[in-house]
Amino acid sequence: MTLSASLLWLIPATPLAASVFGLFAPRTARTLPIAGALLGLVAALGLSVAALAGALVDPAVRATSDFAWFTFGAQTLRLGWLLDPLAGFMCVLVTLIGLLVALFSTAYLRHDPRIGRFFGFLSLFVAAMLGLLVTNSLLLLFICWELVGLASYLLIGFWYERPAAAAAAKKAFITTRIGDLGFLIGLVWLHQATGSALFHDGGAGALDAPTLARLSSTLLPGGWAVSTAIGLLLFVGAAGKSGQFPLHVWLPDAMEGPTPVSALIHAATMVAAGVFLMARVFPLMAADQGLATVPFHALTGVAVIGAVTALLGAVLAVAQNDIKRVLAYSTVSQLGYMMLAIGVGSWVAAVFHLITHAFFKALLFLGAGSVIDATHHEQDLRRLGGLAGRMRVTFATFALGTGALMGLPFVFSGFWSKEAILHAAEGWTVSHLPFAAGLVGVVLTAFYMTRLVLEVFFGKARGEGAAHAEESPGLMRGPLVVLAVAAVGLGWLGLPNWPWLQTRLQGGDWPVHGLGEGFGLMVVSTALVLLGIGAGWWWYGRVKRTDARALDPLARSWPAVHAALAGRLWLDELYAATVGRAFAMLARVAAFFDRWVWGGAVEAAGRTAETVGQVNRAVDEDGLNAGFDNTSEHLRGSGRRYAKAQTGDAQSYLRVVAIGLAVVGVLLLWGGVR
Amino acid sequence: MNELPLLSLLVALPWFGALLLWLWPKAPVRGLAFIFCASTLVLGVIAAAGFDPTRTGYQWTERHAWIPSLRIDYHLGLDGMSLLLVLLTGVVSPVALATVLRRLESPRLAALLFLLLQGAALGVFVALDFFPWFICWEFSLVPAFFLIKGWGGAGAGRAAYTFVVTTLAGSAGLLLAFAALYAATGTMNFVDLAQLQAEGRLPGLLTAVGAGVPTLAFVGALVGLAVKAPLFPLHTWMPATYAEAPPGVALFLTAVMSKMGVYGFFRILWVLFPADLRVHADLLLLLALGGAVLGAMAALRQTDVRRMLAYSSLNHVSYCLVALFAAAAGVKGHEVAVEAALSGALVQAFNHGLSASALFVCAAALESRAGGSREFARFGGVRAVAPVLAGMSGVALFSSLGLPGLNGFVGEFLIFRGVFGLAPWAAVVGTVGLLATALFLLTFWQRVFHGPPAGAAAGPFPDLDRGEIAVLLPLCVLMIVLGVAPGLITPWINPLVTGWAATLPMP
Amino acid sequence: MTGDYGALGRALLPEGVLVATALVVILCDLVWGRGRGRESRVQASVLLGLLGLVAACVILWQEGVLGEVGSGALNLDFLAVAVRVGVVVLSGFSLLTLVGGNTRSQPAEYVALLLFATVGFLQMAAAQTLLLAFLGLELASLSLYVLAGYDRTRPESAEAALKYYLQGGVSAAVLLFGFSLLYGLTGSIGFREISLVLVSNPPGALGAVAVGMVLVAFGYKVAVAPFHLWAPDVYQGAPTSSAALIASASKLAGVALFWRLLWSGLGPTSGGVNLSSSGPGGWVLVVAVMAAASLLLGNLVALAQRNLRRLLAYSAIGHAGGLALGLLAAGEVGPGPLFYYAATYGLATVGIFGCIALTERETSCATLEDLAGLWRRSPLVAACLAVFVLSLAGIPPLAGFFGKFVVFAAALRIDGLGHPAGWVALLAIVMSMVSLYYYLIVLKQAWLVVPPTPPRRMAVPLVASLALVAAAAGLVVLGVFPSILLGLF
Amino acid sequence: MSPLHLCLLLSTVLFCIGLAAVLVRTSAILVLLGVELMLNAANLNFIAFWRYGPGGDDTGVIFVLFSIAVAAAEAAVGLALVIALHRHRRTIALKAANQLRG
Repeated sequence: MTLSASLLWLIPATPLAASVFGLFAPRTARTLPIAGALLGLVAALGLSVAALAGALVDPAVRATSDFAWFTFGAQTLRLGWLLDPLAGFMCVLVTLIGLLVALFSTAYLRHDPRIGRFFGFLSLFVAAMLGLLVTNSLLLLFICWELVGLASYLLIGFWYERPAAAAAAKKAFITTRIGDLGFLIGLVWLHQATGSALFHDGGAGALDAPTLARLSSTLLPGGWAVSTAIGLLLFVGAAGKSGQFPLHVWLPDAMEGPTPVSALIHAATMVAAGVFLMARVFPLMAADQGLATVPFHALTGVAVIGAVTALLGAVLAVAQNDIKRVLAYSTVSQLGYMMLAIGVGSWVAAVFHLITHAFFKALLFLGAGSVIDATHHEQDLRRLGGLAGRMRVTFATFALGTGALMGLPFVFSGFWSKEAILHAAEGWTVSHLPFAAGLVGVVLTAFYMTRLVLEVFFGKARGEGAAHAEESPGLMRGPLVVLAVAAVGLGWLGLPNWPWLQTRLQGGDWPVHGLGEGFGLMVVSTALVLLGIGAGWWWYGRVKRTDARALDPLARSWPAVHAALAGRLWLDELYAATVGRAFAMLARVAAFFDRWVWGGAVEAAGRTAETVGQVNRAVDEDGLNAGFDNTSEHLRGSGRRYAKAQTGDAQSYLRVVAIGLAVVGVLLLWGGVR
Repeated sequence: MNELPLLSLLVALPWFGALLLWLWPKAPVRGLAFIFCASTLVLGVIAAAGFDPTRTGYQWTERHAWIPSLRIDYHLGLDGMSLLLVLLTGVVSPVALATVLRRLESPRLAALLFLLLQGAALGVFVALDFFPWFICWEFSLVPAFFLIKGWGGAGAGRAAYTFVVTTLAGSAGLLLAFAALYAATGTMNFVDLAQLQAEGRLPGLLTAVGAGVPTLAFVGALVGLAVKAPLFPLHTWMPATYAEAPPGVALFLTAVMSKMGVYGFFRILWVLFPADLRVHADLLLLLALGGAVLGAMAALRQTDVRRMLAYSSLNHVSYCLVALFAAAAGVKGHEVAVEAALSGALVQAFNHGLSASALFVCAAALESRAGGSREFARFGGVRAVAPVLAGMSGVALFSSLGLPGLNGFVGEFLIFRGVFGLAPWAAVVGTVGLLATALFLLTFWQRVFHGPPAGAAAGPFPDLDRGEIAVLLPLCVLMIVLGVAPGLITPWINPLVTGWAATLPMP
Repeated sequence: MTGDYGALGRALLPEGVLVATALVVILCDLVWGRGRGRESRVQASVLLGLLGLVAACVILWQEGVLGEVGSGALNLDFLAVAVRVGVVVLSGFSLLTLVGGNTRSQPAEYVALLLFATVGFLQMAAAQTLLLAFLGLELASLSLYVLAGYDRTRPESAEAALKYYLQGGVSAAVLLFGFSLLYGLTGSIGFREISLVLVSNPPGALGAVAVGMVLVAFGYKVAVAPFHLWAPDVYQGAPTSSAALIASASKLAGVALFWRLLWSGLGPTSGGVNLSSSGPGGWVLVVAVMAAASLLLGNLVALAQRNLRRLLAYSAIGHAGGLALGLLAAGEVGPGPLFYYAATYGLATVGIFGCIALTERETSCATLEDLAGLWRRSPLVAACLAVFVLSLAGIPPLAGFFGKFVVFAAALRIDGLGHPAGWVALLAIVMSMVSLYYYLIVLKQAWLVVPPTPPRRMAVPLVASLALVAAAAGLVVLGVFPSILLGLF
Repeated sequence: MSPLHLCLLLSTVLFCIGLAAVLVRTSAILVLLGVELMLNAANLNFIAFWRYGPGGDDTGVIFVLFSIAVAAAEAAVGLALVIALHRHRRTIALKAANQLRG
């Protein structure tokens, strides 16, 4: 069974209907909204699978179905639906993960009185994301894009009584909106330049070849192609949603939402939207590559930002103590990898990694959720520990997810998708710095994930919650297991010598390599992963933390280092004094930048706005209004002064008359009466 | 055309209601007032049903000689823009009236004044001769003044004076402009003047009166309209007035009366002075942008709900004007952008009316539960105790900040689409305003609705009652419906906008 | 002097009726009123006076336009008839304020004097020779002096009358001297003949002096700055109905007289409507200066007033500037706008004085604060007051708005800003905005301010309330359908 | 100097004397007299112009007759008002009439 393009709207419509149902259901009803949401997701999953099946019949064919939205002046604004393998795969991904997260949530939020509301928002989130995936119009994409933002705002701030949650929700919305403004400008520019809001429109759409040729050959005053400018503007939007440097600041804070929401945001919906957008408009991004004179391509910018983000996220993840924050920075880093892949020209690799990452990151977050739930909302990894024995399923699945995220060779999905990215970066002719950044990131990833696993699951329980933790209920374990299977197995869909997924996504041929061609790289990256694991084990594995208050080895400051020197091996101290301090410094500087410079920049922008507002208010209230009052008062004052001149003396009146007569006579004589 | 004097009825019925209230002391005030107030919506819908959207020009016209010696006519007519604003008035007026009369012990005088105000606003939207138009324009101030002064807050006296005097000072400019036009052409009929302008004779006739007269007339009309709209920096009467007026009146001021200014910009400046508008477009664009950006920035600093909403209104109305001025400077080859900008301005005018109304109703609800206090600091965690209020203000708020799917986005998209094609820098600067809007609206939302219940919300804080829901629900539904299907209203203005874009003298 | 005495008699029939009525009023009071209460004497006198005025009005209406009669001494053209009707109506309203107002002694003489003054106004409206103009002016003035000082109990009344009289006397003497010079220069006293001579023989310095003297009298009569000084004192000191008469009918008649004198008599010395071609000079410039001074001074000083009547007086000075502007414009577009302005202004002013008269029956009505809570005391009076004040303020759709509008438009129409009138029109528009401030203060007191002590309801006689409503309705109707008056010209 | 000029000179002087009296004398009666002087200066003009001027008929004389009557009436009214002032203020100095002002 396949789904025709004209029925694609059903995919987002089913969760949307569930959402409306959930939001308007009586406050007291708990099961109805949940059932509605699950039903909607199952239906959407079925429809998505059907759509994917249809798309895979002939991956090179794009099915579109357009409709008129409204008419302004003489122009009709047309929107539409589009089905290709990219959309199909993404739909299945989103609905599947959405369904698993929803199942997990039924258990995770079982005590929350507003659980019905939660499922309403969740359905809205998924619906908006699905709409974004299957649209054939940048405008409709933008609309869904903003609705994704709204839903994430509502979900991050779900526990709105907590000021931190409310603030985090606002921060997420505002930061992503900064990017959205770039998107909006790019959108109107594209519409202005092409006259169409559609991607594919029989040659007239924005992504059709004739249009692209025109866009890339129209040069702006600076020597850039119009397509470069529009592409970069769209990338600003994508950077906001996908947490790219320097707009990544909202992502870690978004942890204030319920943990299933974090899983959804970090895996399938919110942050995936930016990468998906870049993949969708990739022809536009790449359109200027043909012009050798242009000094700076749109994709170059994407690659640079992606590399910086990949590295930064990984570095920052090292210094975090909140289990969810480590994962959050890890997401930032992985999204950087995806952008890096797009920047170096391999959007297929990016989407491949997006898909695998979605599963293992959802797995990790839900695993973290399971831990948090079991330990009565304990998120500080210094106060966890020793859970491996108590939560066997959670530990096992979490470990599999960790392996996938690190990219342990051959078995785990993350290995293959990361290999694809690194392979593409290696072949990029412009610069090798992104490739190098990617390699460093691999080490760091392995390092911080090792630390995380060691701190959370090994050693002894260092807090009340961890000491009495029990395995989570079945409704939570089930999704974990399903996700773990996917985290391991999905990589096999895109092996270098059997690139099934790549071929389908590309909609055409994909170069098939023997395993041997990239073998050198695989060896290197495996070595790097092992290096990271080793380093992690070196710091955290050898001597298990026993006290929650004990200083983190990496954050040790000077006196601590001296004290350690006195009683430890010289080699240990050397490591601590050089690599350890450098790491700590790096992490601290990065944290400082994150906290003060970029957070500060946001803060400063707010302050500036406030100052301007203050000045404006001062001008309003003390300047213009006072001016009005002063003028009135001045007028009245002059009136009063004049009124005083009317003394009431009859004779002075007569004198005025005489003077008046004289003046009138003089005026007349001067003018000369004719 | 139809024999039924629909437009006369439209204007006269609220006034008749006021008369009835005055003459009939024992009248059931609320019922009577609402019937006559709602007549606008009924007649507006009838007019819309009989409106042929494919034709340009005016429909439902009525023209009778009024003062033959001065060639002044009683001339009413409806085009798409008028229709849009009449419908807006029809929707908003009952909302405003309900808010005004809420919890009022002796509602008679207030209802009477409000009906007068409503009729005057309608007159402005349908009159096609300057004389009746100006009568309604000015007359609207009288009931507004008394409503603000009589039922407003502590500082209402000063606010009402500032409002009336500033607006009247602006009206002097309008009067001057039309005195000059009349001196030059011997007519004050909008249609006739537009005809003269279309034939290219108007500037010559004006210059014949005196060298500086064309500029004088343009500046006069500009100032008069700019105060009403308001255009930065002539907005300074606004924050205090919106803050001190009774909520229902502030609602009507921002939803309908500010649209009188926007309407005037289109009906008068755009049609009669396109050349002057083009010459000064850059400066005006800068001012409008100033309103959009600084308005939002200023709103960020406010701690008073209604002052914040006032600046928010400045921000939104300024976008209409940004679009208008950008379109005025349009160049050949950008007709689509001009159409987008103009459509956007009109759609935005309508949508802002809806969302601003809803926000003011919510502000009124908050105020009434906090003993009249409007400070953010007096609230906190309202969402927990009054979820319905929170939900509905959420819809209005997100509509106001231009969330797609709600009505506010459509106008903003069209405006940015148009302005970007005509003056890209303005669009880029304008986005700062969008960002600041989101920032202050969410800040307001966070401080008042989120967090643990505090301030007034810590005490007994009832959720919306049935009356308030009945007022807000239609607005919320309209916001969603028009966000999803803006095609419900755009067909009315399309021929108009296309015509404007086609006749614009573009170099 | 030969002429059609029949026509002359018919032309003067209204005057005759009024004089006869005056005599009847006095006689009736002597015979019938002896021993009766003041109230009934007042009512009888007012009733009789009103009957006379109505009769005069009917006669005027029926006679219609008679053209020139008495060998050109009187010109009963359209304007004259309109002004005469207007004057009679305004006198009637002034008379009616007596009903509501404080009853004073010897009402019959008061009514008779008022009727005599009206006769003077009627003459002024039609006079076309210097002699009749002077006589009409003096007849009216002498009656008004007495009316202003009629209240013997209040020293302010006497003082106001004396000031009014002194300035009037000096102005009359100056006017007469100017007339004598005109007579000497042209050898005739008919406006038209004077005009003919002036066209062929441009007057020299002596002519300038003569014109200047005429302007002084004009300034006095219409209260244009700098000859306005009497006005605030008289408005404040004179009995209410006298002040009403002085502010309304007297002004209308004066405007009509000086329109005729200045344009059809001294038109050649105007300096031309088009200054750009003939250079500056002539009385048009002087009147423009006077108008500007009036507008500025009247409106600004009014801002500072706390006394209601003085506020009205200064606002009247501001309006006199508008009237002077209308006078200038009348050379180009005819007297229609001027007449409309003067008549509707008069109606609104009479109305306000009517409200004042009703209010001061029970409490004093001197300062603005005395109006506090009028809305509660009598909604009807407060509503009518709002109409009158808003009309003066020029708020559409009331007649005052349209009066300003036509005058300003006409002034701009002369030559745009190429003519001083254009600039004065600009100033007038600005000043009309300033004026709003104090007009709104009046309304604020009446409508919004809550008085310290709870007010009692005011008893309003039926006749007075009818008169008020009629005046207010007139302003609304004339504002909405200005063609009723403007269409006549 | 022709008789007309002499007459005009005389009348101008009279007018000026009258005006001066009006402007400087403090007694209300004397101010009234000044006004009368001014009126009569104008009357003198009429007579002079009638006698020596270009006019052909008797209008000048007629005018004077009327104006004398008017002047008389004016004087009467004026005196009455002065008496009224005296009744309230016990003085006929014009300075006494200065209660209304502002």
